[in-house]
Amino acid sequence: MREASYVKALNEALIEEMARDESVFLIGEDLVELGGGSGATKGLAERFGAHRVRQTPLSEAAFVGLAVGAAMTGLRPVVEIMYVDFVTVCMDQIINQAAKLRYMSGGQFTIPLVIRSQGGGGTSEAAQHSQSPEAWFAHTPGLKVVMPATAADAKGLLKSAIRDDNPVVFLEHKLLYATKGEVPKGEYLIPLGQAEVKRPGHDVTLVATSLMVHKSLAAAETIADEISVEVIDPRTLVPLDIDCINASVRKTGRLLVVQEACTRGGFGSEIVRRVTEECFDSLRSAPKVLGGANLPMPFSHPLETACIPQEETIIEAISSLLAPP
Amino acid sequence: MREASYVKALNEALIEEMARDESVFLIGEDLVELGGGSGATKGLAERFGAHRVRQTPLSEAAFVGLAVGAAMTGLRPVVEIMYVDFVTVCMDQIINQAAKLRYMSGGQFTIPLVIRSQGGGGTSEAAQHSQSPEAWFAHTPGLKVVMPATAADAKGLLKSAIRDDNPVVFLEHKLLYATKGEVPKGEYLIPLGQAEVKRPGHDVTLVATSLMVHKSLAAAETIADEISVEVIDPRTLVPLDIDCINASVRKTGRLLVVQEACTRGGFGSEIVRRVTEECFDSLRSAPKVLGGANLPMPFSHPLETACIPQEETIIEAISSLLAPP
Amino acid sequence: MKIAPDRLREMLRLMYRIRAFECRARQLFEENRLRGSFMGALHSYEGEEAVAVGACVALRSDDYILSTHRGHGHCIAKGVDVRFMMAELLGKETGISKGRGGSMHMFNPALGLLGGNGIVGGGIPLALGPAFSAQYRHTDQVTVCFFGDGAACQGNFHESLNLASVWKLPVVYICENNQYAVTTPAHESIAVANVADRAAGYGCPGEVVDGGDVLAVYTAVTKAVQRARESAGPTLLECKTYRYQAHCMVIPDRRDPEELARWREEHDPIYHFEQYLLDRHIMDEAQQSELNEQVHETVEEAVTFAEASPLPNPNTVVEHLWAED
Amino acid sequence: MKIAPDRLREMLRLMYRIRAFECRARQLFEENRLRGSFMGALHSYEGEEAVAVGACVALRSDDYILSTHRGHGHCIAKGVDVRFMMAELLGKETGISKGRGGSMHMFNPALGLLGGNGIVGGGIPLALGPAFSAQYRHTDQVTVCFFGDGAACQGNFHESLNLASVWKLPVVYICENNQYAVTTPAHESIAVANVADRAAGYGCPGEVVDGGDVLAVYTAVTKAVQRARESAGPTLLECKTYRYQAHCMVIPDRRDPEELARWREEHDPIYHFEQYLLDRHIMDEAQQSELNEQVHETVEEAVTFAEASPLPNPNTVVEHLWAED
Ligand SMILES: Cc1ncc(C[n+]2csc(CCOP(=O)(O)OP(=O)(O)O)c2C)c(N)n1
Ligand SMILES: Cc1ncc(C[n+]2csc(CCOP(=O)(O)OP(=O)(O)O)c2C)c(N)n1
Ligand SMILES: [Mg+2]
Ligand SMILES: [Mg+2]
Repeated sequence: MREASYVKALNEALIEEMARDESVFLIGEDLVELGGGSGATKGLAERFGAHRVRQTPLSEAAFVGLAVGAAMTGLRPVVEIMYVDFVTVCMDQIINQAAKLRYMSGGQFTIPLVIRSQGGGGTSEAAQHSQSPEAWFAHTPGLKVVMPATAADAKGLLKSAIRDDNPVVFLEHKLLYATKGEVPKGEYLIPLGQAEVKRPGHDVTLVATSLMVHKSLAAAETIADEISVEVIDPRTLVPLDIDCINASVRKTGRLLVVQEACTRGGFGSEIVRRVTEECFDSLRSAPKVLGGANLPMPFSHPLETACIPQEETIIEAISSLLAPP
Repeated sequence: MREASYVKALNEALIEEMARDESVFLIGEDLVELGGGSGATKGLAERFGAHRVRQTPLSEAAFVGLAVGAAMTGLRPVVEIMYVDFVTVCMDQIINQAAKLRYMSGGQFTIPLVIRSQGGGGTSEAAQHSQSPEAWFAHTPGLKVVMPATAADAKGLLKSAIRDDNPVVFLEHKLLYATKGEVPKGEYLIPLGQAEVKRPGHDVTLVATSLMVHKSLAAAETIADEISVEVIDPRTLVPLDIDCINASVRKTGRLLVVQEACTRGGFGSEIVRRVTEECFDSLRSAPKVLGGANLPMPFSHPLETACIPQEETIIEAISSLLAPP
Repeated sequence: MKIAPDRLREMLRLMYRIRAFECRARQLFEENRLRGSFMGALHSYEGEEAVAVGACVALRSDDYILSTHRGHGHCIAKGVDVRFMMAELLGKETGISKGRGGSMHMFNPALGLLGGNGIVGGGIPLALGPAFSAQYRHTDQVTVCFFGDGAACQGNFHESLNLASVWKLPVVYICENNQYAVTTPAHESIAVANVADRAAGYGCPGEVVDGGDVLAVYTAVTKAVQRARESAGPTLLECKTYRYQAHCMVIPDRRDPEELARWREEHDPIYHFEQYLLDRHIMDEAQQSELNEQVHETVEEAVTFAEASPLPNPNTVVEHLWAED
Repeated sequence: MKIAPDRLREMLRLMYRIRAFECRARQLFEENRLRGSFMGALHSYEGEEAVAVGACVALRSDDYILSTHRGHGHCIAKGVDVRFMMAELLGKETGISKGRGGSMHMFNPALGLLGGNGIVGGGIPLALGPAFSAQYRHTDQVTVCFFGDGAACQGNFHESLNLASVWKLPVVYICENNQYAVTTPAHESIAVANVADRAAGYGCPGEVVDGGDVLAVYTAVTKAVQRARESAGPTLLECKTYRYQAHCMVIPDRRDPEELARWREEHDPIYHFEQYLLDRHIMDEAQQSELNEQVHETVEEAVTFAEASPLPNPNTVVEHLWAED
């Protein structure tokens, strides 16, 4: 074990999987010199050759389509969409093709495809560069959805995603790339569908994803003397490790979901639905979602800050769960 | 009042609004001779001239983009996307442009735009012609989302949508076009954001959308002797008339949401989240969503039937809410 | 181009088979409709047989094709057993896609059939995938992508032709210009006389071909395939053709009856080719009758097989979604 | 083409203003970055001034433009007050988009500025809207749509050029080919030598223009605008140009320094035009200095204004989403 950044962990996962399996190739914009939007693919063209690191024209529909078709014929493409906001120009290839081809063919094809992208706000890049649309993908049968919050998870989950025989949407967060953590060297796999209790606790179950895991952990730490918060990161939304969440809620009786995506219709609502249905009798107060504002992300920093859950608003939300009605 | 079909009601709404306001025009594929995918625009080119009923090349991104830009400069476009499944090829124009332009411009532009389309399954058209993706739009701040279930609602809501100064996604259901109901002649407006209690009851609150309203009403009727079901159609998902739903749940203590969209991450989860948070103490059993299977829609009729809530499965779901645990 | 007599007769057999299959499928659709049982949408390939046959006979069985919503002809020409196609149309478990896909979604990996598509133009970017895959794996397989005049107006046409050209991918794009997209004439949709003229904008060869002349198609495709196998990049062929039936089974045909009659009388691809073979004594009338009978037998057998086959068990509906299943 | 001296000097002033604005914005970005305060992404237009100025000076103030992510030059050339632009960059309430938009999202309805775009190519289909709107309302307003060489690889380029041509919309498409999309050279992205050559595929005029020569741009755009005003349809102009800075402020520039030096020395649009005006005695050196000073004053005033302006109040964050607000 040694410290590594989230982006380095991604890079390592790519290197290991490309070395392990010749059918893995990378495709996307500016992958070579720039290393893609985050730097995750840096050095890979030198290492594995330009034929395995395919820098494309600015044509997402074409190269995502290419990846889907390549997966149908036995390759294992790892696509990068520079920002997940741009997925709107290649939705068809993901929603109507990648997600459905196996089922529509009666199981005759497998689509071992990973679509990596970065989401999230906090960098004043405004409404078209700050979205968190994981709920769209989670609502599309046939796609797996992964959202790593730590460097180690980034590595372990990306390796598993690449080995998975199904299309996986792998959503990174732009403010996580530089964050560091312990990352196991070499072979390290985290199965898709396995949540992690990032902090144990007994008063409140807090389920958080991506960057919100860190803000939630900070909030939990700050109020640790008053309230004991169990922080769970599902890590993958599809498949969802609902058992882990349910077990915690049965213990605490309280649920808060913290997500950066706007609250209305976000994946938090789905977690609330599942937990409410499956743990109704254990609930001591109403489950709650603290999510982003129901607004396009504004540019100006104070406005943007107001749209994203922050440590203080998370603490408030936790407290409100325990407040007498 | 007289009987008219849902598609006729839509046609009437278009005629009235086009006659009322010269800035209203229609744009989409095969609008003239065919009357669009459903026949809703039939006869309008003859009536208002080809310049107001614009039949396009098969280029959704271009003509939806055109409509957004036209709305920015004062026109009131009503776009038809033949099936809502095809929205994947013009998502950018809806999600990143129409929904966000007003906010990003600091309120300098209004986007009075209606995007009509048809969703839903039940016609053996398989996975790319049967989707119900309303949750995507409801999760996109800046869009209103309307789903009429009856002919009268279709007319009253479409007229309001056309007069609304915001982008409205207006989702019809392919199995509703031929259904008939009483439709007021002439001026008839239903405000966006107003639910309707389609059947009063006191044991269970059942919230249903689109075609599911009818299946739910049938189910409610069938079990009327044993269980009194209040059926509510929100009619618009954004804005959502949560007050109407909450009032009912406070009375019945039980909530079932029935939607055709696949259950995972559907709008039903959002309704459950709201109701659970706002009516927790009134709930006598766990709220439940009965939705479509988490599958691409299969082609074969028995498989398709198994994927969509039916009267029997709705009755089961209602009963399960009242069953002793 | 010298073609062996066997092969020529085989081409005629395939054309007969397509026509017979389509006629019979229409009949079944009508019968089922009267019985109230859905078969979804059915897009007849009658009149366009020379395109699929001319193209597919120029391919090896390990070459790939991407088909369309009007895809039965492509499947038959690529060698698919019509029993499984007919069973699919009837939604049977023995269908080519196990009843999950239906008319628009037929697949056969062993024959390189990578599927039809319900999204117009959906196959255009997918086709880059097998082409890339062949290049990546250093095989000399070629991919043929069929699409319509309507599809030529989709943005992914542009992205894909360009990318294929820049990367010299072994793909042949075949536009089946049957003059209409549903009710919209190509000349109201396409700003230039020939889709093929656009090849110049992608630095690849483009050619207009008489889509009613199977030998012309065969010759043009053979040349394009040769070019692709030699790593010289893509070709865009535009086959001018005409469909004999309405856009699909549920849409009324309002095209000029004289126009249709003219195509049928002057350009029928089957009649034209029959005469050619008879005139040159490659086939005599006895052989012709035999061919005809065999084909009808094959198709009748398919109907018998399909009708005798079981419908899928609804309990198996979730099968074939995930690769782990 | 005969152009009045005043107008020529005005063109130089605008070019100076763009360059001065961009330099100052970069400085501010650097200062802010060191202070840890985000300004989002900043894409400099330095080196490309002749394109925006040559194009916008050929327009009336009621003509429309669609800008890009690299849009400051377009805004200034269309007549926007740089104070509001600078305030926007600093995220201030007085900003042109009230701090909601930022660098990529500047709008001004009165000047026909319909916005930049964070989605590459996002403006291409939008531009059809104002063009259609002018045609519909029987005004003779023209729309100019700027986009890059990267954007030319997006599918909506194809859809939009085709639709504009079929409907003879009054729109001028101007490709600012600055040779790169982030780090990807245009010749690795675009299968032909000139984007303008693709006009032939849409039956409209296409022309390569020296984007470093403001008069060449002005002349070409004037002609295209004339054509559009006369209802003769669209034109595609490709202005060959070069950006002096890295793609944006956070991305390292690894282009060949000699290549950059060559463009700067041999093709600088401002130097080139200064010499032209001096040589022809349209401007003397005193006038030149005065112009220069005025421009710097204007830009400094803008900085003062922006810095003195208040940040938006987070409590107002929801304002400007809905038209009813
Ligand atoms: C993206 C998309 N838009 C619209 C449709 C509806 N639709 C189905 S077939 C068709 C016409 C296709 O025309 P063309 O490509 O010429 O093929 P043809 O039917 O003539 O063989 C349309 C508009 C669709 N399936 N997909
Ligand atoms: C659809 C989309 N894909 C990718 C990006 C990321 N991106 C922003 S600018 C850019 C390059 C644009 O190149 P070009 O169109 O030539 O404009 P330039 O930056 O050279 O002015 C890219 C890839 C984006 N914003 N939108
Ligand atoms: Mg056609
Ligand atoms: Mg560029």
